[in-house]
Amino acid sequence: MLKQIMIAGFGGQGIMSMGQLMVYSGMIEGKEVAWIPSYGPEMRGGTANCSVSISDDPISSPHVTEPDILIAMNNPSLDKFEMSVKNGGVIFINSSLIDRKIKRKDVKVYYISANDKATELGDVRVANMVMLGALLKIDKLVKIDSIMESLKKVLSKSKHHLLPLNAQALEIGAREIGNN
Amino acid sequence: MLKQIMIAGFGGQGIMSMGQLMVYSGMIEGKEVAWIPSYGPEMRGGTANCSVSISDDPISSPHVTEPDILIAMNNPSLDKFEMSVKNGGVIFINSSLIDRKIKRKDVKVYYISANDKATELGDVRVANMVMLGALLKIDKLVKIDSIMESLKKVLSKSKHHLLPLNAQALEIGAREIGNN
Amino acid sequence: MSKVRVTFNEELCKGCELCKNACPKGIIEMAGYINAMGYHPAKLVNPQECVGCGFCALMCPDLVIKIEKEEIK
Amino acid sequence: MSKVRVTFNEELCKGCELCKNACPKGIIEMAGYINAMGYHPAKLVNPQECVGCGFCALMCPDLVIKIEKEEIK
Amino acid sequence: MSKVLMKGNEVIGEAAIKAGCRYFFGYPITPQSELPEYLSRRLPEIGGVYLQAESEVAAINMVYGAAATGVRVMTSSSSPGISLKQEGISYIAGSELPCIIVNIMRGGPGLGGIQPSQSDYFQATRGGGHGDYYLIVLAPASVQEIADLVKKGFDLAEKYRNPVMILGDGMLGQMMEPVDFGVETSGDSFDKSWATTGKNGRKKSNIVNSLYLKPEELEVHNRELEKKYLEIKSKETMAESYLTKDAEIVVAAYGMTARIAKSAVDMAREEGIRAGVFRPITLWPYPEKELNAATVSAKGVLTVEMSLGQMVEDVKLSLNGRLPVEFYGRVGGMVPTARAIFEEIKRMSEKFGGVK
Amino acid sequence: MSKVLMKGNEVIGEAAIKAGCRYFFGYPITPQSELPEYLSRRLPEIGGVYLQAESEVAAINMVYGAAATGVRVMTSSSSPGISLKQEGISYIAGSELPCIIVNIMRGGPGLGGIQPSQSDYFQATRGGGHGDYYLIVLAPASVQEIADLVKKGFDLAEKYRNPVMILGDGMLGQMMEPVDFGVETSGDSFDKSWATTGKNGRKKSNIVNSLYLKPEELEVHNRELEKKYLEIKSKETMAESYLTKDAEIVVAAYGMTARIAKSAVDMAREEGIRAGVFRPITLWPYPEKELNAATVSAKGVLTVEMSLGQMVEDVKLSLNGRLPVEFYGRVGGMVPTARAIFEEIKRMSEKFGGVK
Amino acid sequence: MAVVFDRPKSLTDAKFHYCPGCHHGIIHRLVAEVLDELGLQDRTVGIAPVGCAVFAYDYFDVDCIEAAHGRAPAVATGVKRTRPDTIVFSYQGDGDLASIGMAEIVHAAARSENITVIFVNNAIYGMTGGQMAPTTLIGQKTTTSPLGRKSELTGYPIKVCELLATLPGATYLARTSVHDPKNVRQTKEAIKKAFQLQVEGKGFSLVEVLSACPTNWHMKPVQALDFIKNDMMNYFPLGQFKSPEEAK
Amino acid sequence: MAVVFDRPKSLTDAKFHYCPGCHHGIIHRLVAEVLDELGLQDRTVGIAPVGCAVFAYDYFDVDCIEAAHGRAPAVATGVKRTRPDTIVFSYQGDGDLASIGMAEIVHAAARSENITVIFVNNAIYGMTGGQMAPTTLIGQKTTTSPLGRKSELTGYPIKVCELLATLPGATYLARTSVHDPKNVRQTKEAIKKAFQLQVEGKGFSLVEVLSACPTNWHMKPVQALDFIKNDMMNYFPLGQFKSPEEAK
Ligand SMILES: Cc1ncc(C[n+]2csc(CCOP(=O)(O)OP(=O)(O)O)c2C)c(N)n1
Ligand SMILES: Cc1ncc(C[n+]2csc(CCOP(=O)(O)OP(=O)(O)O)c2C)c(N)n1
Ligand code: SF4
Ligand code: SF4
Ligand code: SF4
Ligand code: SF4
Ligand code: SF4
Ligand code: SF4
Ligand SMILES: [Mg+2]
Ligand SMILES: [Mg+2]
Repeated sequence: MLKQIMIAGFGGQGIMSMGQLMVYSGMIEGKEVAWIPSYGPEMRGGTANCSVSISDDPISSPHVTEPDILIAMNNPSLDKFEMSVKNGGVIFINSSLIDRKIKRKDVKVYYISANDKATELGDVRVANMVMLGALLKIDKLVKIDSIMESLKKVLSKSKHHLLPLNAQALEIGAREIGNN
Repeated sequence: MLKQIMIAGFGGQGIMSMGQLMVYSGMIEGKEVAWIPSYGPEMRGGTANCSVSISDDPISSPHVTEPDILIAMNNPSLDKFEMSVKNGGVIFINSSLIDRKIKRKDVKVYYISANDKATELGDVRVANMVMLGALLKIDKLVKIDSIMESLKKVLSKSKHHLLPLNAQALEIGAREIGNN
Repeated sequence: MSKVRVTFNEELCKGCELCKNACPKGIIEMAGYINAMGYHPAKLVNPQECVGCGFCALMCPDLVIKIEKEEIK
Repeated sequence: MSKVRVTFNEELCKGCELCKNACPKGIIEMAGYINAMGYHPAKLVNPQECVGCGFCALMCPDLVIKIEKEEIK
Repeated sequence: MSKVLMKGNEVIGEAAIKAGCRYFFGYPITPQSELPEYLSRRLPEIGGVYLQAESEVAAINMVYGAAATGVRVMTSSSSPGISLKQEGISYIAGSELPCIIVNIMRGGPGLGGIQPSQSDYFQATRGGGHGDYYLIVLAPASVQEIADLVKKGFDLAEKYRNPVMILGDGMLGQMMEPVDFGVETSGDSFDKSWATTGKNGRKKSNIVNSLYLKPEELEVHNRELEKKYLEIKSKETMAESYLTKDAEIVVAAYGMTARIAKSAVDMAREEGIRAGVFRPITLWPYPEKELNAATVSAKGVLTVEMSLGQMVEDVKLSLNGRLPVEFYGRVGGMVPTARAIFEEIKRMSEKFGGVK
Repeated sequence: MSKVLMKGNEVIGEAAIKAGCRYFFGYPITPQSELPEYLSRRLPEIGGVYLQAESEVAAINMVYGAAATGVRVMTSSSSPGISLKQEGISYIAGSELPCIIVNIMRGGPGLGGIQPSQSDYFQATRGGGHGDYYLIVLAPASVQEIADLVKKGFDLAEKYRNPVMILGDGMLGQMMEPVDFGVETSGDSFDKSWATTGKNGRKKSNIVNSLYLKPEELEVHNRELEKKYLEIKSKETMAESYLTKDAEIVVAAYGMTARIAKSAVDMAREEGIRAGVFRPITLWPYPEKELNAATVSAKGVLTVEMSLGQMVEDVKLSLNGRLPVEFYGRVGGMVPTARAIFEEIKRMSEKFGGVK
Repeated sequence: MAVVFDRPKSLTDAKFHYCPGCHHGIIHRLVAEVLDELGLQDRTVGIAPVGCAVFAYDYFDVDCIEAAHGRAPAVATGVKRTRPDTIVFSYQGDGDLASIGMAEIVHAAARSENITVIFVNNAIYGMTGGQMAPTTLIGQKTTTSPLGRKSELTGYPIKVCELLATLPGATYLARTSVHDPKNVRQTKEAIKKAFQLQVEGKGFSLVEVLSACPTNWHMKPVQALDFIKNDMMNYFPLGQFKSPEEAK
Repeated sequence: MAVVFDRPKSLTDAKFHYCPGCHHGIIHRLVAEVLDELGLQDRTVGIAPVGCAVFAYDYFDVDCIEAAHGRAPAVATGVKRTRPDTIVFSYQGDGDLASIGMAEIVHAAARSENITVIFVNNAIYGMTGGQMAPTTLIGQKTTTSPLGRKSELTGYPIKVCELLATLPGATYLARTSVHDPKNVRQTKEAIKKAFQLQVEGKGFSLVEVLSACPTNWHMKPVQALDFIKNDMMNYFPLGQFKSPEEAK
């Protein structure tokens, strides 16, 4: 089955690496994967998004316009992509930065205060991992183990001390689902 | 009627201006005219030719490949163009520089020792006018008067003293036809 | 010393700290909050100490700073 | 003075007269006839006066000139 | 005005002047150097500017700057030089500026040769530069037509705010024929309120630009260009048909080649072969309707070019399979002879023609 | 070798290395800068040379010089930069040198935008430069295919001594997918006796040149090029057909657009519409036969491009009026959605399709 | 209270898109102030480059033309030659001017085009993400000189003012910096002199401004000031390299 | 008898196509003599320009590449970077090098490409029939400056050696002339030094040779020598502008 995920937020929120970790993990698990970044027209700062496709079969189009899952890390992202999610899809909302509820009724939604949780963990930069943890709790797209393995490959040796922090963030994210 | 003339020789023999004088004259007489130069592949020196079309009606193609008349001012020109002349056409040969007779039997030919005659007149550079005189004796393409009028326009004022010399050369050329 | 007023258009500020770095009186600080662009804007902490040198404005790349002076008759 | 022979490959000559102009002995002249390219080629008029300076050859753009010298044992 | 005898290249220059063009930026290249040389004499006489740029790249960008100020401006070159101008041409098209670009084609590819050719047809009509744009491409076949089309070219350029290319071959550029320049004109009647000449009290500044970072905006811009191109396509095609009414074999050719084709058709007619010539004058937009009209009685179309076969694609696209299309071409500076074209006509007439 | 996850742009670089390419000359431009950046790290590690040229013009001429010495060499750019290379490309083609030129297309014309586009199709396939020449144009649709085609591209370039263009869009260049580079190769098996590396005892000097001042000689050269192009046309076309066997509506698209078209076709099939995708992999030579084979059961062809309609001409030329050809395009960096294409398919199927 | 410092009127209201601490903003302001002070806004045509300053046409409230990468001097020539009464300036980065546009700047100077060039030298390609520029310092790390620029491979940085100073046509050439208030003032003076000379018809003027790109230098903006002062100014000395007093 | 002067073996037997008295022939010969004397013929790759010397590939008996107009330094770079053991020289005219090819020559010098450039400055576009070059003297009549070059319109002639001398990468720069035997000898020495430095891996070398174009100067060849001596040398002083002793 093909699953397509749209991840969107500010530049600097780790949008791109969240997507890359997912496809990396998918690949480790022998799945077909694709990742496409898209930077806003602003050259500096501004918004960014990436789309992820994970599938058991070869992927026709990796260009995601009707995602199964949306991870919205900030307000403009939700505004931009809310309506594009497939009927019956799932939206994960970073409620630390997004102050509104979604309008649609035909999708499932989870509100995760990712920034707050990450700050509690001592590093706001793992907010993306919190979201990822939440997502993987709901949809077993890839295994947490694969994510950790991917992280190990993606992070340079000198940053391996951050692995436990990331693991924690994933866990916290998963736990947050319970609060929804 | 359309008449097409090919004039060929060394660069420096006044090939181009001979052709230009003819089309200029034709234009004065209200005819349709065209002149196309062609320089050899050599950048410096080498051979040059131009083609002239004079007609009472609009000229379809001014690109002359089967001339009615050929003026060959040197050996390579004759070699190159002899066979292209139309069946029944005319060839004028500068016998001062061309040491052979033509091979074809189906064309009319006139041998004019243009360089010698011009040298006799005191300026080898009017050899082209000698040839032109000969040609116009045979084919009344344009009037001698038109040629002289054209010359007046083409030559800068400071060179108008050369007009009588040119007139003489035209005359001598015409006379040379008698010797053929 | 003439009376000066230095004002910051916080919404334009990108928090680069060039003004702060340039101020000879050390009276520019970065705010704790962030503006709409997500930056901590610069602000004056002790306006009365300002000598009106204009260094802050000269260095600001984003035209955040406006300086007014009391006209001396 | 060593014995020299200066020879001109006339068929290459373009009659530019640079050799003639350069010859300190003034012994290069242009021929009355023309070569296949239509130029009056340069030639030596008083070969015995040649000092073998090679100026003619140095200036010739068309490699017309060859210079040989008697080897001095 | 009466007729004068001039070279094609010089006529481009004089016709530009007669059309009110006072600015020329170029770089020398055979076989079109008579044009810049002519203008280097003429323009200063009438208060204009002739400037030899450091390169074709600089020249086209000077044209871009000059055109932005709303004046009539021209540049010219030959094949390799036109290749160098492609980025600039794309900018001019993208920014919707009017100007005339002359290409007097020579043999290619690479350094090639300096003899006449028509092998830049694709480059001229399909946009050798990047992005979706078209030049209006005019292909004169006589010195008189050069004069007419240069004038017309400036008007079209300003009417549509689109660069216009005059496409000729070296033979046309070097040829002398009588020419009548007609009345002088200028571009004064065209709206130039968009020109960047300083605000001079205007409230909003004028901006000449082709950058639209937001894809939504760039698409809007592209669609506007598309609309313009469609309008040009529907309104501005030009072509000449010669003896095509009853022709079984129609020769499609442009520029000088078309005139040679006429001679070939004359030969064919003498032998009783019903042949005609279709000569597109606008190469873009291609006169598709005119070609179809000129071939109603045709059994086959012979495309003749001084190339390995480029316009033949437009002929095929226009006919869309309705008629067999064959090709005859000479290249590298070789010019097809009327006789050779006649032989092709004869061959095709035997292959496709009806009983005589 | 096992699969690795990489960006398309970087894969171009690594695949070139795997194919034995050790030389790269380029100039930065979005959206392909990852490629030169990657090679600026990688090439020095393996004794190769990465050189940032002063411009695209210089870069292509460095490639010309490097290719003349018989090595595998590559350059890359995006639309405006490719326009600047046109003169150099024409020289390389005219001098018959092998090399790879990458164009990761962005929106145009002019400065345009930096988002994906396919609007340099004409430029790539019709020769944006002057003269009669063709590039072999390869259009990968996945990161894996990039790796395969870059390798294949070097071989084709050397086999035919002809420049090869890899044509992709910005999306393909930025996309990450797993890739397997396969075995390493090199160009050692190809004859390089023509290369200018110093005579080294050779009797005759080698000359790399595209100048033939005599038209007779240039024509011979052009005819030889023509022969080569005909051979490439007959032997080297590549295409993929997806569900075309029974398709009534065939979508013709290349590169990323073809993959989106596949999704659209999947949607159509779900609704019982017999649709398929024809994806040319070589854009020049255009897989004409393959297209005709893929459309035997078709009632109509829909061409989809990120342009105002360029490849659609090749589709029409290939079908020569046999089938109705329609066009759907998005431009300026906008990417057609599978749904929109699906709607077009549906519309066409209603218009042309048989009873379901 | 009288406003003694505020947005110059030759700038529009548009917010700069530049990164925090990017000096393009300072330099834009200085140019606009000069246009205000010399009263030139209404007759000025600006030529925007391809580089981070590509949107200069959105910021300067004067007629503007967006030039192709490196070709601004040619575009400026086209404008000035057809409209000699306009005041024409190009605004160019170091990649734009010293790399791809080298021929155009040299020839504009050689012809002594009566234009003013604002040359923003930040020793890097800002817009495209930090590749090496012809002015990148030896040892400086960029995305295409990942181990630092090596002179053996790519030579030494080009000193544009010194190079152009060999041309009689270059009327005024100055290199300045904006790393502190004093130098900002001097930069403004240089820019003012350049425009003044153009107004007087004196020919080609260029002001090279050493400028920070904190983003691609991977430095905090304040730290970037030190890089200018210690590293850039060491290789690129400030000063006037040509002035009309000595010219021709 | 021993041959003391004859055709160098690095030239083919082909007859030059140059006009009578054109100095290209002299300069070709000198380059060939140097290649002979340094024993480089077998490892040399020559880059021919677009200009009257376009057929250089027919005359030099070494491997040759015909470059696009002005791009010879880029082509030479491509060759040298891939085959560092070859000796690479470009042979370029003043239109080729100083006009359209300005960016390429400046950057090849800036990078200190280890190549040798023979720069034939005849103050005119020879091949295309005598148009103005960037080195055309003030007052000189050409087909595109029919009333003589005017500095107000087109600036002053560019002094290439002086311009390149501002670049640390330019190892050796010399301007010579071939208007008399003494200067012919000096030109040869300069060319020899340039190649020698390349052999030693010292980087970029260029010899600018003032050269006559009798045809487009509309002078007899002998008269053209005077034009070089009196007019050209007056504006373009001969000499060494950079040499490795002082470089870097
Ligand atoms: C012909 C062309 N080549 C390359 C590019 C890509 N490009 C855009 S900006 C830029 C360099 C910008 O650097 P610089 O001029 O130093 O300006 P900065 O961004 O540093 O201010 C490049 C290479 C382009 N747009 N067009
Ligand atoms: C791109 C391009 N532009 C222009 C030309 C035409 N062209 C050929 S040679 C030449 C100038 C030659 O002058 P120079 O370099 O001084 O050499 P010279 O003939 O004087 O030795 C020009 C402009 C060309 N072939 N290609
Ligand atoms: S005007 Fe001077 S003293 Fe006042 S805040 Fe600004 S920098 Fe500080
Ligand atoms: S210099 Fe300007 S932008 Fe930077 S912190 Fe100060 S006020 Fe804000
Ligand atoms: S070698 Fe000297 S003296 Fe002898 S002919 Fe030549 S120039 Fe005259
Ligand atoms: S220099 Fe050479 S070409 Fe000239 S006249 Fe003397 S021998 Fe002949
Ligand atoms: S990338 Fe550099 S030059 Fe560009 S806006 Fe940011 S700091 Fe300024
Ligand atoms: S035109 Fe000038 S440079 Fe060219 S061959 Fe003749 S004299 Fe020499
Ligand atoms: Mg920069
Ligand atoms: Mg020259």
